[in-house]
Amino acid sequence: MPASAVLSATGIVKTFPGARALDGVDFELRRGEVHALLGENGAGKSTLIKCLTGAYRRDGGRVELDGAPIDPRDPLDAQKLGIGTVYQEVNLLPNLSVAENLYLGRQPRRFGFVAPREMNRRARALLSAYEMDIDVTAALSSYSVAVQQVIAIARAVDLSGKVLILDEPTASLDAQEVRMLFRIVRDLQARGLGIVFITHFFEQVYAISNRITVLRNGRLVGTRETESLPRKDLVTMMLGHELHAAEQAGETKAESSGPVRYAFHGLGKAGRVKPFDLEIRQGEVVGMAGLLGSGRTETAELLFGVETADSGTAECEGRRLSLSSPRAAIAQGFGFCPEDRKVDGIIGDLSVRENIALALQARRGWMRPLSRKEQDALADRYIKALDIRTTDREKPIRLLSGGNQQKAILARWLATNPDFLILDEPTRGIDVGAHAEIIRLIESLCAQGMSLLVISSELDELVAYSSRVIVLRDREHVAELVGGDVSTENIVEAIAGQERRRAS
Amino acid sequence: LFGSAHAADMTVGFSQIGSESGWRAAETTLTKQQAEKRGIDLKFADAQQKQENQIKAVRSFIAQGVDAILIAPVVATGWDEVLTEAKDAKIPVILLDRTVDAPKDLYMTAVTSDLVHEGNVAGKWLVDTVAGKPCNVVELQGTTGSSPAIDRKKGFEQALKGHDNLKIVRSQTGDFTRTKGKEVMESFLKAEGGGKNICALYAHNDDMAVGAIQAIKEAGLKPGKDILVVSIDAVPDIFQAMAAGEANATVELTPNMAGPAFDALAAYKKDGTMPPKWIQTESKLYTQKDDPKAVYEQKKGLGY
Amino acid sequence: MNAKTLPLIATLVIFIAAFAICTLQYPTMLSTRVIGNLLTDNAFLGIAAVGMTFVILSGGIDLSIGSVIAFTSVFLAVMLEGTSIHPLLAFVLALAITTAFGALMGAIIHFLEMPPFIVTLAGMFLARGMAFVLSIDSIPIRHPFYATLKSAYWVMPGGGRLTLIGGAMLLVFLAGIIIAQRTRFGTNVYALGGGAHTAALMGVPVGRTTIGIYALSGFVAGLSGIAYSLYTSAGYSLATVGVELDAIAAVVIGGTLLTGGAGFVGGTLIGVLIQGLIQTYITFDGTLSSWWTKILIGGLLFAFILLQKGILSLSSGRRRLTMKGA
Amino acid sequence: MSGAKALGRRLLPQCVALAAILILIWFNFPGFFAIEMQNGRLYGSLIDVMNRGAPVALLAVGMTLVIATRGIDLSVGAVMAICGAVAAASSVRGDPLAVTLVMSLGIGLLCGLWNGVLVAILNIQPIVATLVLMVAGRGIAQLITEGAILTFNDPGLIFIGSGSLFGLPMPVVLWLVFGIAVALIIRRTALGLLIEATGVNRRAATLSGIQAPAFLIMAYVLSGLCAALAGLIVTADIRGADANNAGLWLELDAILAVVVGGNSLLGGRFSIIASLIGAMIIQAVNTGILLSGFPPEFNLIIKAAIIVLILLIQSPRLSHLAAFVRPAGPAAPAQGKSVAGGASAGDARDIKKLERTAS
Ligand SMILES: Nc1ncnc2c1ncn2[C@@H]1O[C@H](COP(=O)(O)OP(=O)(O)OP(=O)(O)O)[C@@H](O)[C@H]1O
Ligand SMILES: Nc1ncnc2c1ncn2[C@@H]1O[C@H](COP(=O)(O)OP(=O)(O)OP(=O)(O)O)[C@@H](O)[C@H]1O
Ligand SMILES: [Mg+2]
Ligand SMILES: [Mg+2]
Repeated sequence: MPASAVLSATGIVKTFPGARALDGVDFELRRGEVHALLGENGAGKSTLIKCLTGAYRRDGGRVELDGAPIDPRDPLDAQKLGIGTVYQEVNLLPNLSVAENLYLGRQPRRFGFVAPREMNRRARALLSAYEMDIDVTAALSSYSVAVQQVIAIARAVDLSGKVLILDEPTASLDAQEVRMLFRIVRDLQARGLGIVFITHFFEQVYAISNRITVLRNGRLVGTRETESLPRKDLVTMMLGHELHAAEQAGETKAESSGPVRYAFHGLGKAGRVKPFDLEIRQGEVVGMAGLLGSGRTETAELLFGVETADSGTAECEGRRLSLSSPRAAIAQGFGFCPEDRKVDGIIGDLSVRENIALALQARRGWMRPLSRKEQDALADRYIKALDIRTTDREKPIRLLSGGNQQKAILARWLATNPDFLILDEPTRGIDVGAHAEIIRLIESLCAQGMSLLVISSELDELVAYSSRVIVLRDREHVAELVGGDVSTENIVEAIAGQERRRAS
Repeated sequence: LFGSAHAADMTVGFSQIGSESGWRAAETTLTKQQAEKRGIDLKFADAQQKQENQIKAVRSFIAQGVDAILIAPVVATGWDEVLTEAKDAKIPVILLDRTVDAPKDLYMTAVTSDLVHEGNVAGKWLVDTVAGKPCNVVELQGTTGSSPAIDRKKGFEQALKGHDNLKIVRSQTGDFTRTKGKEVMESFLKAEGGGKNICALYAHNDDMAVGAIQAIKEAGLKPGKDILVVSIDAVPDIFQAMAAGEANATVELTPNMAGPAFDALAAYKKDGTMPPKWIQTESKLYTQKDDPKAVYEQKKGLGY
Repeated sequence: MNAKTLPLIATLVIFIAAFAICTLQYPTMLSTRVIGNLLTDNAFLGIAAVGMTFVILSGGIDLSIGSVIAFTSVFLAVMLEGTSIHPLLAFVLALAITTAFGALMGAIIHFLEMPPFIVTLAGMFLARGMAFVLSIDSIPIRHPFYATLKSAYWVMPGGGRLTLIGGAMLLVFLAGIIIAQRTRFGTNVYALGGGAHTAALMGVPVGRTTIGIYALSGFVAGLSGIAYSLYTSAGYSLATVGVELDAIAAVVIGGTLLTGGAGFVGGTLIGVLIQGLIQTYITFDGTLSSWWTKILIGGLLFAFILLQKGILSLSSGRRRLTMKGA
Repeated sequence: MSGAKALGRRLLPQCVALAAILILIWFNFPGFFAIEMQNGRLYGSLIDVMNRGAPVALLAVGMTLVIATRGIDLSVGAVMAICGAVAAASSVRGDPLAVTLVMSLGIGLLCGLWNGVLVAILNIQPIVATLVLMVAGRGIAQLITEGAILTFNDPGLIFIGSGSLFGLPMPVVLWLVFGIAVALIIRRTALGLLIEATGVNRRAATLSGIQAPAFLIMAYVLSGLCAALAGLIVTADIRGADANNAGLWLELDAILAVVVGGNSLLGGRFSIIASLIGAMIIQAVNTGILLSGFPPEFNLIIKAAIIVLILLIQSPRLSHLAAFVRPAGPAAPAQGKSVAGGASAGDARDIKKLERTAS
């Protein structure tokens, strides 16, 4: 029914040098619907919305808004047309204040000059709808990724007169924030906006969307009503085949019987993480759960020497370890896959091959270069093993889709063959197929004797592979669930604690 | 804090252009020596080749209430205002080395050589030396836009006027430096048939000439014979070249400008004698005949 | 208190402390005369540094300003001595040229995606080259209007003068502060400095802003050229060599990050004054040789940067502690 | 092999630009390519270009590495002056040549170390950090020479400036050997990769276990060493240390050479060979201007115009446009009724936008 279509695209083509990212894709968004856009990593979802909003110029095809053809030349054009967008990586300006980010380009003015007080007032009002009471004059960079994500959403929602596009908005949000986001989305939906929603979380797809469009390798697979599309069929649509054995939750859970390999006593840093004790056994997966800002990333950074602890000791099989820098930690066989891949992970201009070889090369030192052949072999092995979608291994990594970048960084650490690997949100932005892939990988890694510490906001996932789960609240390790106690309910309970208080 | 050993009865501010050449360094050294000899407390300010810094320095001298100010102006224009301020503060100003484009009542006197005249002397020497034979001259200019470059070019061209046997075939800037003098000379030699078409080189200062001499030698020619070399300044190194027969003539620009200036100042302080508005220093021509070796020995300790 | 204003405050504290130390050594330094000189003598640098601040805030750099100042002064001198047009008209013409010149560089930077460093380096060669072509001689400006403008000063108590150009510099700074803090253009400049790609995705008109920034810098350099020509009553094609580096140093000492996105126009004023102070101190001392002057300027520059870093890291340490308490 | 082919493709624009400039000069000055043997050394304008370009070429080697780390070194000109002065002073004092060389190069290393420490350890922004030495360095050099030109007669030292080896002037031999050696070392070890990683994303590089400060310092130290060599050459060339003018503004030429060589000022990917060609392009322009016989007032305008032209030719934007005119490869916009005519140009632009801002 074209009458109710607010945004429709037909035959969208987008070619990058060496790769056709979109090949004649049709897409229709109706008024008052939540339309999920799904597909594997690198299927072309982000590229499609960038073409719709003018961030990329499309090579072919037609876009109509309310029946009239449009051709936004840049995101500003799209904004003016009433299309608000949250792009995949948080795309806000770290140096500007929260309020300035929210009102960039449309600051309230008095006598022709920006009125900061009015702007800040409005910003506070806007954010209060998201239950966020923060200092809007502080620089955006002083907030965590999650807070930034909420701000980005708030901005896009405020901008969207007709269409709201959300590219993986929930990747760094926890359950509570997701619920809040959904409440807002339903609100907008009721007001007749069309909403495009990209995610890799199936629960969320089924919780909120009305229709689903699936892309695969830059081609349209089809559009279905959500109700009439069982999960299994959806997976098949996305992957092009059925997903085997992926759902089998961790019955293979490693028995935490191996000897204690690493022991941390009273490790902590004033203002960051309260001192904590932690023991890691050989071949076990320790999960770490907590709300946003509860200090999980900080704990990981302490362990890896990114931040130096001001109290406590670290031991490996009785030996004292010095964790003064990442390099020192790596020398002890540590590895760390950071949460913010754009800032802490990828070396954007370097090729996929170089990114994968980097940590191994750094450990070997500059005098003992990996030969080109070794690097090629390494890259090829992991591109295959982790199914990294790239035209070739020499492509600059920044041109890869988000999920594929994540896999490449994982590959970087696997290549060093670490004894102890810390993964901070390893499955963020990764599609179902790869997700299953990575979980299987984690399991096989610890079967080979590697120890893992996995931080994740996906409790189900944690439950699936962790033999123990540490729960953090307010920068403090508050609980440790072992063996049979590891369950979603128990974790939620521990996180909530007695007073069900959120991070201030 | 720094009480001078001499009972300094006078404080004089000296705004120097900078230290862009050996000649300039010698001028600074001599000025300091002269001041010390007379028991004058000299406040020295180096302007790093910038007029604005010179103006700033003069203003601070006025603010400090010095007894007199010496300026070696980097450029002729733009001094009216600050000189007026000095005049209002009743501080006599003496210009060294170059004059300025300002009303004459704004400064007491100027101790300078005549830049145009220097070029003229060099030109005359060349005219006399070639004595009517046809001669292609190449010219190494000073820094484009600087007043010595403009005036020395003008004076030299004046001297050549009417002598059609002399022709300036190439003229490029060598920025007053040895390196550029050498580089530009190399290109002159290439451009003029390996140097066969060049009969004389005129350089706006000795440093460029010294560089050019090396270039000529490396091209397999004999400077001083195959190509005549005349330049200006009379720094020690050119006398060494002259002693070796590699340079022919130089026109002296004395670095001792402060001596006459201090003398004039002393006379004025004593009984109010006003010196003449222009104390011209001599532009002496040195040639092979003047025993360059001896001149070198005598000049070498002066901080060039 | 805002974390963003910290560098600014650090710089101010350092300036006041430095001035106090100088005054202790040379009591005459604390006079309105010295303060008036500080403003007048650094007026052209200060004015140009305002434009440089915007450029650097946006993550760019403008190496052409010294040459543009020289060009403007030569242009004015040639116009005023060679034709009979009124200085005000000449000012307008000069500003139009320099603004267009800046805009052109901005357009090249944006549309041809060339690095600002190189584009403005070429601009630097070009502007000075054009000045040479206009005249290699220095030309005095004797127009009576100049005399009128120069006699317009306010004698402060104590005999110091607040001259027209000194006042003009303060006005330009005021305007710069307002543009940076209170206009959408200003925020867009900061946005570009935070990341051009992100800014584009957020709907900042990158092209328009980039061209605007360099046009502004050109305009301000033109203004600075006018101030310089008033200052010296002359046009000289070799003037103000290397002023761009002084301006960059002033901007950085003023607490602006060269990577863009953080800093204040007001800080630049203090940066300029600090540089002026160093110069004044050296002349008051008057015992330094040419080389020691250079070494001392470099050393003091280093000391200021180090001090600033020290103050910043100290106070950020304290901030972290207070966060823990909260 | 593919590596060599990739290198060839990378260097193509620079080679084309160099050839174009040389041919342009040749039109103006027919004797330009003439080379003859004279006093056992090659002699001709082309040799002059290589000889006079030596300082900038050497500086460009170090500058390339510094720029690859996303830094910049403004102090190289001043370091040249210092090292030249040290060499001259030591030679005048009568030290043996080896001592002179070691002292001069050692001081260059120290200067680089100073810059490196400021940038890597004290985290001072590179432009300002090196500005300090740029300002003070010339003063230090003059302190050594006391403002005068310090002349010397040590034939060994002079040989470095105007001697010749295998018929080539010594400076040419030096920059060729040194430049190629550094390029080889960088590419045969992992240095290149690690430096590039540090330049693109220092934080991520540190998290991967790279000692970013060490590599930063190394880059500046190498730059100091290059400046010392360049300083030796210019000093030896005129048989005297001219503290005030040696290397004056040469830092800008060196940066220009790096950029003309197609390296990004934003750090990351670099090619030393390309920078060397860039240096030759710049020197060819300079020599061409000198040979042209134009009055010196026009020097700067000509130089500016040619630089803009070269960069325009290299501009990725224009080359993408060119690719559009002559469509080739798999990316050719074939089927589909293209909406916007210049779609492919826009496409190039998107990518460039991303490239420019990826940080
Ligand atoms: N600028 C670019 N240049 C070249 N190729 C690109 C560019 N941007 C994206 N691609 C390629 O286009 C394909 C689609 O990428 P896109 O970002 O749209 O994937 P996605 O569906 O959003 O994946 P994810 O779920 O991982 O975010 C990928 O193969 C990617 O490598
Ligand atoms: N809701 C919030 N309001 C204000 N500040 C917050 C909030 N959430 C997090 N922060 C800040 O973000 C910073 C980073 O927290 P951190 O990344 O350690 O949390 P985390 O447990 O790793 O959570 P996640 O990885 O899910 O973001 C903390 O310093 C905290 O002050
Ligand atoms: Mg995506
Ligand atoms: Mg985290």
